[in-house]
Amino acid sequence: MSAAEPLHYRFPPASAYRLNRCLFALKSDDDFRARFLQDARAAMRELGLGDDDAAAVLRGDRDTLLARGAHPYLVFMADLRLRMAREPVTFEYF
Amino acid sequence: MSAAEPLHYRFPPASAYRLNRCLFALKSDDDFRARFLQDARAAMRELGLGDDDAAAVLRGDRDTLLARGAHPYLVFMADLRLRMAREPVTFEYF
Amino acid sequence: MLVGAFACAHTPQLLARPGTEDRDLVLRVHAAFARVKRRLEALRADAIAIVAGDHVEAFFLDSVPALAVYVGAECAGTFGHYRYRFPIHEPLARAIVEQGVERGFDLCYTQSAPLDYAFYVPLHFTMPEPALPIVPLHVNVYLPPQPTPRRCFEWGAALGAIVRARSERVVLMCSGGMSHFPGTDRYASPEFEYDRRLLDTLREGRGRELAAVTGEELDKMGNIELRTWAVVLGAVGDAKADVYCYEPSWHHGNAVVEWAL
Amino acid sequence: MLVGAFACAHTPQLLARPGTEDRDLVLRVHAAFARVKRRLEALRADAIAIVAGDHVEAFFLDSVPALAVYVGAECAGTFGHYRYRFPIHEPLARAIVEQGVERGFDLCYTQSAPLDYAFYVPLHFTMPEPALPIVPLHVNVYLPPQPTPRRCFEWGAALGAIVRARSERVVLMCSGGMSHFPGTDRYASPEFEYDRRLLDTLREGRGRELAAVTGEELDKMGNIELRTWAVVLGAVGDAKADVYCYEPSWHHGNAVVEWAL
Ligand SMILES: [Fe+3]
Ligand SMILES: [Fe+3]
Repeated sequence: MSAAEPLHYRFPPASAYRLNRCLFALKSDDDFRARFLQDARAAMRELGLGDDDAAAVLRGDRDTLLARGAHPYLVFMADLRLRMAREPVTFEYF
Repeated sequence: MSAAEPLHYRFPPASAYRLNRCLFALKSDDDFRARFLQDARAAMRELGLGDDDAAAVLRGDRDTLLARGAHPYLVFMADLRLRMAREPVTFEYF
Repeated sequence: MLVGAFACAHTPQLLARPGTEDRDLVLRVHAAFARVKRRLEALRADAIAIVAGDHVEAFFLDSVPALAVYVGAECAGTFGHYRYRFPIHEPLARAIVEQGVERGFDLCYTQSAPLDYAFYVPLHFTMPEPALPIVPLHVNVYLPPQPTPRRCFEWGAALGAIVRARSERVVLMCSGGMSHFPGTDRYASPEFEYDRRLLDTLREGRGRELAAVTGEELDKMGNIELRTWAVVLGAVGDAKADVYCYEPSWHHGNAVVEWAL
Repeated sequence: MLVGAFACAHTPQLLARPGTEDRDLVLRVHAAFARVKRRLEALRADAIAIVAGDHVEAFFLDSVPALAVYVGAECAGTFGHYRYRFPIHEPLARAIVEQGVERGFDLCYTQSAPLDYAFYVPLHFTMPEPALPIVPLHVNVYLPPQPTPRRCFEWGAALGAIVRARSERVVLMCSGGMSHFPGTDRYASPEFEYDRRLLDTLREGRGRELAAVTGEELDKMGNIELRTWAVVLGAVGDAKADVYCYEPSWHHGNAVVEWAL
């Protein structure tokens, strides 16, 4: 009955809950993202991230984050929103 | 296919969302309950309660609350937790 | 492996023991719980999968799942001065949610939610020593529309099949009931006769009759929480119930039951 | 009454129109959306029931429902400088959740959750004037384990029956797809041939074949969001698809489809 492990989007393990919570907040919580841009370590402490997870978020390397159980879509969007916040992009070219 | 309306526990209408949110917070959120006991109106404003809902919560009349769409269990527990906070009860008699 | 199946009352007064309660009645329910605890030790269980109805604690109206599985690393809840913290049997929890979804059950899952008293009151009294990891399984009982008793029974049948195919020794426990009406003007007059008739049915191994009961009947009889019993009944099929106790207090029909597997 | 059925791409770049996109391609998709808008006006619809897969916006890992119904008074979402706010068709939403649960679907409901872009991107372009109330219907697509395509199809069949028995003129719209792989190293290479073959199947009215596809295949093909299409296909049965457009961008197969009811 059990399904084969999917290739791209996998069950986020419970051990990665806080890491995914942080990526989710970077994606969807404007206030958290602002605090993170001010002081990333303090923001991550708010969410109780462990040192290894915090280092992985700071480094921003996708493969490391995925290996720790991060969800690919959250990694992608957290990174996009951080980049947009750092250098605002022009939208609606046409 | 549709079920008959139950006697005791009914679907909480969307119009009562904020009212039920307030009762839920009184039941389960110790910080909110403390703020409510300090200044009930200010606490209810936090949750965006309308005047009629706020008046019903202050009055604490079950029938009025139920008529406004409050869930009976939330009314019961919000009242119990407020009473317990106002006059702490001794537990574990035996 | 499914090695045991139990139903346990979770009336918070059993734990809080306020002056409103009949001391002897409460102690008789405690004694029944102690019997469950000894049985769990004798059964050498590896995990307890506990089916309970949330009292609007883990889930508010922002998300009301009909059926949910807790697949976090651990879960916690607070009751007065008690602080509960239970490790989750993650491989079992994950197998239940994955295989349940694959079998066509529209399960919600959560990796973090406060644990309701419906879970920790029975576990307070029945957790064997050394303690076991658990898998909290939610059934919506308080926020209509709730799943039908038939659907709960079907979910239990699937759950039983999933658990039987596992190598762990798993105990299923349902929490709740029997008749009570918190928050309504029926609070002080439960339907004890309804409870007693149902217990007779269960003693005879006719638990599947509960699947045919309507949600309206459960609501009318103060037995919305019997949905959690329907899940366990789906898993145990026609097994006969051994009723450890049925203690009608002024507000609750307190039952403790084991099914002979 | 079920008066119309559509599928709409929801690629956020269609709305944001950054410099990375092919302007002519985007404008062709906009033209297809404008056609949907005119059809919705011609159909004199009373409500849009929109089936979409949340992009971990309304629901995080605290509560991951397989299937959910939004039954609040209104719902809102924000995208850049856009502020969306849609009234909910409450009687329809409530009928769907109540009758859906009664029919054995383990629906979650919510009265308050942020609205994901999968809902408001298609509505931005297709909402008729005057605007219609909506019913947001969630299908878990991004957080495994997701409901099987077969279960989505079955839910759509039940949804279609519920909607057909209503007096309102209801349009069903699914949002999503086609092939795309956000967050993976396949982002720049979707499976356009898979999409084109599926569209051929749908043109021939063989949509129920999607129910037999596995979740693993959808994941492999970048088409996890086709679960929302499976819901609408369950409702429309063997109706033939009129493909308004299929526009493969560097990251998405953008399709706009109407089913001839
Ligand atoms: Fe209870
Ligand atoms: Fe998408």
